[in-house]
Amino acid sequence: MTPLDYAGYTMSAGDLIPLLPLLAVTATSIWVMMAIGVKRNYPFVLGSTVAGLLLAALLAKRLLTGPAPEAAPLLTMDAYAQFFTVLICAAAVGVSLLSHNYWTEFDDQREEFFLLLSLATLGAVVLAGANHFASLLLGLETLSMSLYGMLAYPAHSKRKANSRALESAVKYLILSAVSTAMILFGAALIYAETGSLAFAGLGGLPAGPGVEYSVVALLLVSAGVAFKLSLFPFHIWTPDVYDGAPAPATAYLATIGKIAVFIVLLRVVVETRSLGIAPVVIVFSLLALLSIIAGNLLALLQDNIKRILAYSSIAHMGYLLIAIIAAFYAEGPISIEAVSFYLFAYVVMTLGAFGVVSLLSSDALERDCISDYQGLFWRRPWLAAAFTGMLLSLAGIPLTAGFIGKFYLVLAGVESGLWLLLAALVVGSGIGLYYYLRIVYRMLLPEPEGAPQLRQGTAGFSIVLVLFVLLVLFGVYPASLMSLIESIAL
Amino acid sequence: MGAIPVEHGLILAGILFSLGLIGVLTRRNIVFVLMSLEVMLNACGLAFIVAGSRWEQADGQIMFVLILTLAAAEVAVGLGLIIQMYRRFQTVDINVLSELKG
Amino acid sequence: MILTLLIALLFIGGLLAWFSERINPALPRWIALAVLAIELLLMLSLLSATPENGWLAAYNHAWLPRFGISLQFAADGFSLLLLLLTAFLGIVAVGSAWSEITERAGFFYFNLLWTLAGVVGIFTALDLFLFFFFWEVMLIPMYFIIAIWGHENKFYAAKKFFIFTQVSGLIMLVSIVVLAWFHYLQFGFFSFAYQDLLNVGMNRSMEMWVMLGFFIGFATKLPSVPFHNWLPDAHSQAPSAGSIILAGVLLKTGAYGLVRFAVPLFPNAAAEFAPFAMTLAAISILYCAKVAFAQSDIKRLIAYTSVSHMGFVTLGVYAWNELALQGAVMTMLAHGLSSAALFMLAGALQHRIHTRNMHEMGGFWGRVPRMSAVALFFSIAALGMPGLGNFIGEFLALLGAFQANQVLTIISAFGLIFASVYSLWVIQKIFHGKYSDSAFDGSRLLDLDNREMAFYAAMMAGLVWMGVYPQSFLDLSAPTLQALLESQAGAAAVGALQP
Amino acid sequence: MLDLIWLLPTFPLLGFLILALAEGKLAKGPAGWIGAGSIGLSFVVAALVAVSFLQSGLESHTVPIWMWMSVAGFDPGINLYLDGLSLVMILVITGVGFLIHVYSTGYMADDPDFSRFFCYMNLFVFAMLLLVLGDNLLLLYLGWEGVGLCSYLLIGFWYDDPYNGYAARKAFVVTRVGDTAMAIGLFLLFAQLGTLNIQDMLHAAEAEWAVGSALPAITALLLLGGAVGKSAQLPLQTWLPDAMAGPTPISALIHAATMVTAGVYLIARTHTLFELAPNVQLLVAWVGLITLLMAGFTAMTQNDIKRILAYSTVSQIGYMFLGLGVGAWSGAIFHLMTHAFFKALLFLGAGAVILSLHHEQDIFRMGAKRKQLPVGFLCFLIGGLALTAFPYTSGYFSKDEILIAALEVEGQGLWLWLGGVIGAFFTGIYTFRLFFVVFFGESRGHHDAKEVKGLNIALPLFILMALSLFGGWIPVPLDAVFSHGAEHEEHHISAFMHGVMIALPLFGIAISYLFYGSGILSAEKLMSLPGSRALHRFWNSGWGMDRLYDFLFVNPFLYLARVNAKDIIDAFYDMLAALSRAGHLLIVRTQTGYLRWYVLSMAAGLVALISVGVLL
Amino acid sequence: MMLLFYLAAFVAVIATVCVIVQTNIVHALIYLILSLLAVAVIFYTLGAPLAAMLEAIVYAGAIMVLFLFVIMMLNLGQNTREQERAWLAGRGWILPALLAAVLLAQLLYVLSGVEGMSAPEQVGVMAVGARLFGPYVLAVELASILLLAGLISAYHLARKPGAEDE
Repeated sequence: MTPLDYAGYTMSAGDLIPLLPLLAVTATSIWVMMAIGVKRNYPFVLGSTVAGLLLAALLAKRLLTGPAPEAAPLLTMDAYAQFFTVLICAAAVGVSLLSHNYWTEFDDQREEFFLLLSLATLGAVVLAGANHFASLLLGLETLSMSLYGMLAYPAHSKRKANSRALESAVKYLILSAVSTAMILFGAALIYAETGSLAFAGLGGLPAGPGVEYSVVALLLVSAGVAFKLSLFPFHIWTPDVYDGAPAPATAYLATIGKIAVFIVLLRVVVETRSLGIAPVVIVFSLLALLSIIAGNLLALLQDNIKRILAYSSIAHMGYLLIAIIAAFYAEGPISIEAVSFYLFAYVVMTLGAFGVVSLLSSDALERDCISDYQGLFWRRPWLAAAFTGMLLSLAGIPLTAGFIGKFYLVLAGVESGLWLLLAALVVGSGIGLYYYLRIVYRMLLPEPEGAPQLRQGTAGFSIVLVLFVLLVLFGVYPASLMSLIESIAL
Repeated sequence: MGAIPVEHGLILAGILFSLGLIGVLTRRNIVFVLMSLEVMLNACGLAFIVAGSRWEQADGQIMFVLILTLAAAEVAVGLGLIIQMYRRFQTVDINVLSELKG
Repeated sequence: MILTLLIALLFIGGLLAWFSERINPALPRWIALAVLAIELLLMLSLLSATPENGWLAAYNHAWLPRFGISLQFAADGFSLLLLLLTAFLGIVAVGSAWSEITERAGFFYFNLLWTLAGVVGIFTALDLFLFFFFWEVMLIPMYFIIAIWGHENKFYAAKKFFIFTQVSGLIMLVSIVVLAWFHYLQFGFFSFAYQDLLNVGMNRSMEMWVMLGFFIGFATKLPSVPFHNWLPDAHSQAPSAGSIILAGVLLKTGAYGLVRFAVPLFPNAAAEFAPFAMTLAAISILYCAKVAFAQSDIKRLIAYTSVSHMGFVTLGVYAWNELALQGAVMTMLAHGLSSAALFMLAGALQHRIHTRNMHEMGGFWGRVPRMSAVALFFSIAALGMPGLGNFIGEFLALLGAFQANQVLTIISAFGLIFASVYSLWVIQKIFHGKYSDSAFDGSRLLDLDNREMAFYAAMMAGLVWMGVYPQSFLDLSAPTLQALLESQAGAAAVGALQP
Repeated sequence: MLDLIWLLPTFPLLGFLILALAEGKLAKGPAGWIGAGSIGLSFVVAALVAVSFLQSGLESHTVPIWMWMSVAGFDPGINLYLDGLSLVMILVITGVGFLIHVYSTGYMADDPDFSRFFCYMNLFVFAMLLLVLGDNLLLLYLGWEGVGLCSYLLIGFWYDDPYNGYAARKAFVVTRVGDTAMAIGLFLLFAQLGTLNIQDMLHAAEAEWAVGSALPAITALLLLGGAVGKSAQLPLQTWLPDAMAGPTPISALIHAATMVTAGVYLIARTHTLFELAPNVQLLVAWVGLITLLMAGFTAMTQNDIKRILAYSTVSQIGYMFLGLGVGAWSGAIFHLMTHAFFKALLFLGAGAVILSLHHEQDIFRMGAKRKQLPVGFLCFLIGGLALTAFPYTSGYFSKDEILIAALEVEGQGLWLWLGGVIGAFFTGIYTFRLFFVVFFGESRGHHDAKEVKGLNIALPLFILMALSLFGGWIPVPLDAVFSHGAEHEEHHISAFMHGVMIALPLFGIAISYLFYGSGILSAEKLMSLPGSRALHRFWNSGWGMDRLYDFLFVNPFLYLARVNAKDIIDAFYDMLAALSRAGHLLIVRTQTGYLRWYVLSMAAGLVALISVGVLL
Repeated sequence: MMLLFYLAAFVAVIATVCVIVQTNIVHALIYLILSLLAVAVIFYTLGAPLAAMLEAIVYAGAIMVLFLFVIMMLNLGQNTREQERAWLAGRGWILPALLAAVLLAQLLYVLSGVEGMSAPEQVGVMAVGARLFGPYVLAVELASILLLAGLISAYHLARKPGAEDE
């Protein structure tokens, strides 16, 4: 085998078609950067970002139903990837519009936030199509690199909250780098064994008894991924980072930052289904179990909404992992559909929840204490209703997409007979109700005397309402989404 | 040229990785922490080179190049954050960043 | 079609009630009343319907074809009885809230109607997914009712209510999914339809586990010892309209589930489990009657008696013969009325004197004779006085249960004694003895007005009707129960043939 | 004419409904008229029915009113069944009931809750009539519980006093214990025989069950449980003396004449069952015997005029049970009837006395009242004689019949007879103790006592006096009912035995006279004998039964209720919540905020992961 | 070549140990550069000359200079030695070191089981370049984006507070 084997590799224009959404996001980034370079115009930058990302989403939507593209060396932009590209781009649009309100009073440059946001989105889209450790690395790090900037974005102004943003970014940077190193080391070990860096090459790992090497290699990668997904015991950064970061950045990290990794994970799992290295599956089950319990317990008596949501996201990642584990066992597509649907629902409800927080917050004043929401039901009924909807969806109550998602998870778990994990799901949901209801209850209380005026933001508010509508729509009539998801299953 | 057993290269990478981890774990000075991270990333690069050399492929080196890119970007952002932190707290003690907890 | 109309009307009516508050604060209650009256009329119109395949009305439309889930509604006589109870008690609840709920009335009636929509859905859904959907849907508005308009400890109560029912509901969801999954394995396609799932065969231990999942879901709602602890708190803290709906209607959904699903879907496991369920029933009856006696909070007391009475339902259901089932159904109906009335009375008392502590009451007979007489009536109804509905229910349940398990029936029958102990204790504590208003503002202790009396009179009439001519109710539920028994017998026979 | 039986319960029901719906707003005049009138009308109907029944040849007659329910072969109807037994009962109920109602219009005239009183009374008569007319055990049970309810309501009629409420609840709960046994009996009967229709059930039982087999014994025992509860027999007799807390007409109507004899009626009604279970039947006799003796002892030690009468009622019902137990079905029912006359008379007389003495009930605060209260004196004289079975008074005939029948029982007959005779001796003592203490000797208070005026009080008393004296001559048409039971030929007992039976009560009266009438013997001296005080206390407390029950049942229940008021199961869920909270507090400490700790946790996680992975 | 490998490996390990225990940050940086250069030598011995060069130029050169700039900028010179020493004095390092040792032991245990030899052949610049701009061409583009993201972040974060660039 000579090193020049692939020298004849060519890329035709046709090969670029599946990459169009990616290119659109890139173009958006470049366009925004240039726009900033020419003249700082906040509305224009915002508008450009939204328009560009929307375009990317529409392109991906268009490609979703098209013919399946051939697998490219680094990216597989199949229907699965396109579906999540739509989701990621749409969510990024949502975050952009939600953050509009947040930055209106910011006393420093606001435009770069959107540049970073579109770059991060680019990383996420790469992850959606990643089929290779190189693209995984690049996507992951593009996403993280932009997120560092977003998390620490308000670190400049002299306000108090900013040291928190800084702390959040530093913590995320260091820990994320450690986890990246773990992934890379594991990947290197896998490469040393199989000679391939593509996920498909994982099949070359020796399986069967006495496979410590494979197990360790895979577990190193898993640990890194578990960090990105904030699974127990790699969850510990989550609340601090969520808490300190500006709400829009948190929203971004909590939604796109999470699901992008999950998308890859699912792809890897599907590629390696036949691998069947039992210890890895067991470790995953353990991670899921502990995440569900720990996440819910940690959130139990929290008074900070961002932290509550952070902890609850730990638990939700545990729930999602159930479907991933189910995918290891089961032949059918249900577990993949379950993950897809739940990810969709997760984006909607998490974005909605953080959206409400962002909407009420600014860089000067983060409204993240539970007491800030007292009486919200009577002051801003629609916003409160939407927030309640999001929380109930997170709790998995019907009429919301979260319920259908949970139903899918249960179905996947039952299909594979994961009784213990299902029990954890039940117990975890029980504990979870407590803190979700606490927030809801606070909103129902009479409003406090002399409460400060709440901020208004039409764009963000409309996004929250759109999310609420989606939440209920796909909670009541999810058939269309279900069939779409069925068609994209790997 | 004598061939070197793969395990030796990997073991070296493992040792460097662990040393880097110890550095991240024990140092309070954030600059040291960042340096230790570089050690860890470098160890990963080494592992890729070792693996690439086993298969006589360029992919290992390509991964190394990518890691290099990553490390550079990481350091740039990390140092940027350190500068901000130093401005705000006048120290590089990582423990001052413990306002967020609970 | 009429069934979807019933549900849609409640949902839309709820929204209307909410929004109408801006026009006029008095409008929501009128809207709620009108909607419920229309509901009642629509349901009554079903009485004259001719059954097709045993269903008085049915509706089926695809919902989630991926999993064979459809919007399948159907009502037979058994459902209809409970639907009528729902609408009737809905009206009673509106009446109870009429002057009690003044703040945020629009949202209150919204929640009330949505809760009832969920209940109507439960009583008519024939697709298990749909059933579960409604099962959970009714929780949220009920949570709001308790959490917003409840009393001093409302958050605790609302939370407890929600968590208990939700967790047990999730367990049930798992069971439903397992059942559907087994259907998929055996027949190659997904279905959540009741008729399809009836044909699913499972091995013994799996059937038992899945059945237990259902049982826990229903036993929590029913509630049965040891899953009953949410009830006293929820009841004591809820506004009286909430308590009425809770005790009168929501508890019945658990019983309905037992009859419709928990036993027929798992004939063998249910038969095997019956002694345990009946033991739990007997414990519920006696234990909660005893705990009830020790309460000083009147609403807590009534709540515990509810658990005790619902024990007869469990007993009847698991005895699984026509007598016992009819007894269970009659108990559901009669208890629906009597407990609703008692909660309404307790609410009326609390509304007047702002206390639920019986130790602060006494000698009210002289002050409020009407209320006293009404309370006496419903207390003796609750203790199972022949001639009133509760007696028919409990007697039939025991009579039937006796044929299934004599020992447990005899033990349960002692509940009749305990019932008399606490019922008379309440009357004694509140209405007898010397009057003293040291603990409250005595001037507010007014007798029932004519509007209130109208509601009580209606409930009294209902109980007397059930007591002296229960046949009109029995006839309605008989075809359903007989069909269930027959299918059960058939399934058990098939099951017996399998190794 | 017979088809008009449905009118019998209808009138009281209408009366009840009118009075209830009027909510006490009716003036006393109309309320009294409605209350008493409805029973009067019922009595008229009953009389007409009786005439036509007797003319129609004593054939039993069923009047279906409507089907109650029909479930899986269980189809009790609201059907009224008339035969000799129920005829006697309805006559007693409406007749005595009417008299007592009339009396009550006078007795209760000053009560503010006059209308409520009649409301309950009418409901009671309605329920009692259903009890005796029901053709199936479920309808009987309906009446059974209904009368219990009314008893409860009327005992606690004066609700201001918590003691009354206590007594009422006690009465209800204790009888409910028996009722529950009876209900279980009904379950068993239905399960075994497939019907609760009394006649069908009895025929089926006769056909299917062998004499002396277990099933009839168990069912009979369970029914007996119901009967002893309602009829205040051992071991459930404790409620009746306390039941005297109610207004006196209630004591007369419910707790003497009608309701408490329902147990006797039940056993008589289902006598076939008892005949199938001879051991149980014998047990009935012994229960009656022991009860009558125990109550006799207690009655001798009571000072409250109504409590003496109450114990005497318990004792007399004991005779009826004895009669039932020895197969003297007609005798028992006959005694039931005569007892209704003279006991109602005694109670109403006592009521008149009490009313005259401003609600004084302690006999030792009366004395020498025969001049001031001549009517009361007459009442007690006649009633007392009938009660002690003075020859040719009503009580004489009925008690005679029972005792003679007892003597004929093989084996234990003599003992039963002897016990009954001794009981009669006690009856003489306590009845005339009351009589002498109240009406003779020195006046010990209430010197200004004045007879209560009013025809509505006096007339019922005189009628009852007549009935008490001559009631023994009334023929009861019971042969048809019990014809297939044990046939009783003409009784042949020795003159000596007969003499004893007549003499002992008289002897009792004489002793009573020696102690209380003449003062020749002194009760105080008797009390000074060693141990007699303790004995007195023991008897006075009704043989300590209340204490025993408190100790065995009531206190443990109260204790359990008190310690578990918070519901121990709740503690389990609280513990879960506390566990979650503790878990949170424990685990939240890991969120230290220190970055190095976070890295450490990651490293530890990695090590743990690899350890688990490698070890597995 | 083998000897060179083991020698370089030894140097790399020793130098790295020095990095993590140094109290003088500038010395530590020098040791780090030494370690990186040793690794570069190892790369060369493993037949990766391009990687070796990049390691020396970019890593040991450019990136470390960046560190140096920051150290100078923050004036973290000799005067922080005492502080560093104090920070290292506590027992805080025992547990982490133990943990890392366990991890190392695990890695050693697992890695020692690998069989195979690194190829003596060189994979030269040509081969790497061809591959990089062949199938990995997207990776190159993405790497540029990654650098852009790092650039923007760093640019935004490193500015003086409130500094206006216009």
